[in-house]
Parts: sequence; C-alpha cells; structure tokens
Amino acid sequence: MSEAIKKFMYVNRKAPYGTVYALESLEVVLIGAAFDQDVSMAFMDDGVFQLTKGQDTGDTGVKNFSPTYKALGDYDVNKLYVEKESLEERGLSLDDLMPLTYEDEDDDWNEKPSIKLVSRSELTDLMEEQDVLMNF
Amino acid sequence: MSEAIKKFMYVNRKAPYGTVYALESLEVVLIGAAFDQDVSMAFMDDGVFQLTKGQDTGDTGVKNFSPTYKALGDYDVNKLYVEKESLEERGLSLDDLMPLTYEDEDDDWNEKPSIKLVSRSELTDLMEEQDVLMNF
Amino acid sequence: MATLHTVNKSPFEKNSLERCLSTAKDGSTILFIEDGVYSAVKGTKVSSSIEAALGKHNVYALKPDVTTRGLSDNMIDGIELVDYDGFVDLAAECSKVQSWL
Amino acid sequence: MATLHTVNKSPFEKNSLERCLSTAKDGSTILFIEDGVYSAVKGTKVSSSIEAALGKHNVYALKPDVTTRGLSDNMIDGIELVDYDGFVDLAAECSKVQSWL
Amino acid sequence: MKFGVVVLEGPYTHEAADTAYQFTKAALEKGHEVFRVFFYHDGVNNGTRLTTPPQDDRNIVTRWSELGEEHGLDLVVCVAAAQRRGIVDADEAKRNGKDADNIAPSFRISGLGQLIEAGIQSDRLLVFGD
Amino acid sequence: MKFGVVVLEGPYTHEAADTAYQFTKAALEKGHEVFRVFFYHDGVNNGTRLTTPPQDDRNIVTRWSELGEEHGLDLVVCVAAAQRRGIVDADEAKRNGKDADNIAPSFRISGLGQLIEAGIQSDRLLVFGD
Repeated sequence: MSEAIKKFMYVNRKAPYGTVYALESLEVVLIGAAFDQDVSMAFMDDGVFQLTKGQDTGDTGVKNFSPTYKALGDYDVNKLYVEKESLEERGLSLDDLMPLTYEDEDDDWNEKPSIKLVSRSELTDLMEEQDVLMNF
Repeated sequence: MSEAIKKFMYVNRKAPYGTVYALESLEVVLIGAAFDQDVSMAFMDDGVFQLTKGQDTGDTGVKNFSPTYKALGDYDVNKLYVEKESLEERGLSLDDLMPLTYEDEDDDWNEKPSIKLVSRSELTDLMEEQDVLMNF
Repeated sequence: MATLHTVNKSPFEKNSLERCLSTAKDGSTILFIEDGVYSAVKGTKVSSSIEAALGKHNVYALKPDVTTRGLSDNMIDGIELVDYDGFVDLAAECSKVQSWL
Repeated sequence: MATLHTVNKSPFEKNSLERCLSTAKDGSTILFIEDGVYSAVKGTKVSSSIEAALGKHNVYALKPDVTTRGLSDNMIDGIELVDYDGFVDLAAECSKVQSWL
Repeated sequence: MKFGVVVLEGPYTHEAADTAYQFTKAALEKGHEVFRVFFYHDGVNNGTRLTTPPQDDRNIVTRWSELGEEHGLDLVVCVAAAQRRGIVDADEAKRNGKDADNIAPSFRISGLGQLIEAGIQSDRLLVFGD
Repeated sequence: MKFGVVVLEGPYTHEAADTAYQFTKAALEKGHEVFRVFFYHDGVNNGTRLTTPPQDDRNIVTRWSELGEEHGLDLVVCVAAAQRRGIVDADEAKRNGKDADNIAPSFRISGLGQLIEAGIQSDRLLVFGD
C-alpha cells in the first residue's frame, strides 16, 4: 500500500480469562504485525492483569495464552505501555509482570524491555498521538 | 406437582436495552406465572431503570417491552420490590416509574399498586426468605 | 482536531465514565450512547462529575437511546442531544474515536 | 443455613463486590469465582473492604481461577481456596445461591 | 443433593460457560444429581455443533455433549433465546423454514417452563452468567 | 469521508449490534463511504441466517444483509472468531468437516488482516462492543 504509516494503538482495559476480549485482542495484534504500521499496546485498568507472571490454566482447562505475549518482541511489537496508577490500584508492581523483551536492531540487537511504565497523563498524551485506537 | 410451593424471587440488577438480560428475564417471569409458586421480583441497582415511564423505542428500532410490565398484575405477579437507595442514587423517585397495579382478589378486586418501595435492609431480609433466587 | 470519546456503560455499574473523565483531554468531545446515557441523568450520585466536565468538554448524548429509556425529561442542562446523523457528524469532525468499552 | 453469594466480576470494573458486601447478611458465605477472584488480591484499592468482610463472612476464592490468573502468591490472608469440588460442597451446605452477576 | 444449573453466556466469550461445566462435572463426580442444565440468553450458543475451536484449546460444545451422554444429563436450550440467536434443531428448522440446523448431540430445544421446573425440582439452583 | 466499523457483540444480546447498524446506515445515507463492517468476538453471530426473532421485533441479521445488498457494503466475519462460535460458510463447512453452514446473505468470512486493513484505509475507525 502507498499510504503513509499510521500509528495504531491497541487499548486493553479488560482482565484476561473472564471474557475472551484479551485473548482475541492479542490475535489481532499478531496479525497486525505483518502490516507495516507503527504499533503500540496500552494496558490500563484491568488490562494490566493480562501481563501477570505465573499464569497456570491447568485447573480451569481454559487456554493459557500468556506465553504469546513473550513472542510479541519477535513480531516487532515492543511498545507495551503499562499504566502505573492501574498497577498500583491493583496491588501490583513491575515485578509481578512477565519480563517481556525484544532485540533492538538499531542498537546491535541488544535485549531491551518491551514494557514501559507510564503515568496516566503520559498515557493520555500517547493516546492523543495515535491515528487509530483499537479498543478491546 | 405435589411439592410444596416455593418462594421464587427474580433479581433484576441490569438496565434495559443495553443488554438483553432485562427483556429475557421478563419472559421467564411470564412463563413462570403459569406455575403455582410464590413469585416476587426485586429491582435493584440499574434494574430500577426497567420500570421508568415514557419509554419510547421508535428511534432505536429496538423492541419496547415496557408495556409488558403492566400486564404482570394480570398474571398474579404483584410483588415488585424496588429498592429505595437504588432509585435515589439514580435521581429517580416513584413518580418516574410506571404506575403498575393489580386487582386484589382477597379485597373485592380493588386495584392496588404492585410496586413496593423497600429499603436495602428490607430487601436483604426478603431475599433471605426465598427458596430460589433467579439472577438476571 | 480533538478526540471523540464514546461511553456506552452505565456509570452506576461500570468504571467506564470515571475512566473516560480522568483521561479525556480538555476540549475533547464526549458522547454518551446505549447504557452510557444514564450518565446524563440529573440528580444522580455521579451527576456532579458530569456537570464539572461540561466546563471542559463538549458533552452529547444519543437522543434515540435517551428516549428509548424514557429519560428525556431527566437530562442535565447543557448536554446536547444528537441523533445517529449527529453521531456520524461528530465522528467525522473529530480526529479519531476512543470507545470506552 | 446461610446463603452462598458468588461474585464473578472484577471489583475494579463493576459494582458487584460492593453490592454483595452491602447486602450479604452476617454469617453468610462469599465465594469469588472467575474475574471475581481479583477481589481477593492483597494491597489493592478494595482490599480493606475484603479484610473487614472476613470478620463477618466466610470468604472463599475458587483456586483454579486464582492460579489461572497467576495470583496464588497475592492472596489476602484468611481467604480460603477451594476447587470445583469445594464449590459444590459450599453450594450443598448453604441454603441457596445468590449470583451477583 | 439435586442441583439445577443455568448457563447465560456463550462458549469462549465468557468464563461462565466454563465454570458451569466444571461445576456440573464436579457435582456429578461427587455423586450428586444434576436435574437439568438450562441454557438461556447467549448460553444457547453452547449448543451448536458447528464450532471448530483451535486445536490447542478446549472444545466446549463437545465437552458438554460428552458429559450429557456419559451421565444422561438433560441439556436444554431455551427455544425463544435460540430463535433470536440462530440455534435450531431439525424440527425448529422445518417449523421456521430454515434450510439447515446446527444443534449439537445431547442437547434438546424446549421452552422456558423447563427452567421454572428446574427451579422447583432442584434443591439448589445456580446461575452462571455475566 | 471513509468510515470503518467494528462490531464486537452479538445480535439482541447487546445494543452495540444495533448502534453499529444505525451508525452505518446513517453514514451511508449522508453520502459517506463505509469501507467495511468487520464482525469480531461475538459480533460474528450477526452473520447467521438461522435466526427467527419474534415477529414484533427487528430482524437484525436481515437488516444487515439488506443494507449490504443495497449499498454494496463489505460485511466481513472474522474466520477465527467464527470458528470458535460456529458461524460457517460452505467453504468453511467443507474444510472443517461440518454437515451444514449458516452464513447469511451479503456476509463473507475472512481473516483478521481485513480488520487491520480497515484501520489503515478508513479515515475513522469506530468500535462497537461491550
């Protein structure tokens, strides 16, 4: 396509497992990675629960899709904005989240963290910069 | 059936139209009226919006099911408990609700109001008395 | 151009309104649709937050959803009612749409 | 016999927990299932209300839903974990079930 | 003890469909009776045989069918809710002029009276929904 | 102006399916272009021809089909979401060994790339959901 690159943000506000929104949102992000756009993900409100480490679905029988977040770096999806206030209200800190990383091709393929902690007002500014907001 | 009569309460906590819960709940109540049980309905939280008067769905094209509440009296469903606190939090009073009535066969078929305003603690006591709670 | 924020949840049941108000930039447009129109009812436990928002945002409610719920006479002053045509106009005028699902 | 109250909604998103706590009689049993288990996480903005409830109610969380969400180490002390068998036992022991949908 | 189970949400969409299944299975395995599982609202979508979930995920519909088969469980889909959502058996297809049906094995379509009856006959009624 | 519309909830169940329809119709009648309506999550359930709603209610599926027919509107059902929920066309039925299909007229089944493309090609993308 000849269009300019658009800034896409996937806005995740829902907890995983209770409803399918989180899982099917992630499927969109993976497919979307094949398109040459400027992609980021926002995790706010209960969306931050999508990234907790140690998810183990053995006893519920539902599909554990948390490993897929670890693959995002390989798909060049490496801007995962997590809202600080949402984490704090939920008794969580960065240590409770999966350590997600990517290899930075502009910096000799050094491994860097994909999760960027941002304040509510920083996230608001980031949302304003986007061309397209995909809400899930 | 030879079983003793059970006390059934339909617990309505959801607003109408936004989701189908209210409409399909009402369908259960109408069918349930054919069974010889002790039936009541509770309207609490956003469930109180189910009873507002003047509902007019012409512009959305959705089905206006509010007239059906007026028919409940004819089906001997005449205990509609509306929680005061829920009404007040939503800026509503009894005057904002449809005037629902039934004819009391034990009192010379006098017309009486079906809606009974109750406090949160009275409603709690009523819920405790039930045998079956149908949650919608 | 500002963002159009749509809220389709009851403020008494879910956190969408609160979240929208704490995030929307001054000067942006807010449209209540579906159960979101309950946010526009006067004299409720959340109406003061809406009245405060009126000074910072352009606030609309989808008229078909208001009349469907029998709430036409209960609206907070200063909230403009629009029909589906008006919704389309708002979406076109704003730079993008944030749906607070 | 007391009523079993089940809560399956996140307390950060919906009003179900708040409503359950303001309605459940002292001595009744509360079970968190599905996204309701987020109510059982320690150090959150709602955890003090749960800690207060522990003095009045028997509070449980469905273990499979806790482990699924990776929260086993984040539980408030005093909340007992049960599996589906335990859920069945609670439903059988209580007089009826109120689902705070 | 005799349980009645009501399912109000569709498969995969909401965990209620999973919890209802796991509860029902656990109750049966503990020797309790499950008088009926009644599918209402979007719960009727648990009863279509046309799903093909990803191979690394559970098959919710098949799981219900097998549990029904194994325990002679009464899996009832509400006819009114099913008509709104397009869940039909051969009779319903004929009656409503449809050229196909999609009901899954072990499920049957019936009226709302079956829900009331479950409330009357069961010692405990549990509602799983959104 | 070119709009893209995303529908995440099923018919009757959630008003989002109604609002999305009314928005799309109004946009078309005002002379705007609607690049695509993409049905995802339970939104795929808008695309089954097997529904029989009560006669005094709107027919949501037929309404979409007619709007699609009238305006040459591209109504796309996500294949992955459709497989989980049992929405199939003839090809999908064959591919997955199903003995029936249920897709409604004017709808087509395709991949998630169609959603991304709608985001890229449309001037405004609107998401209707729960």
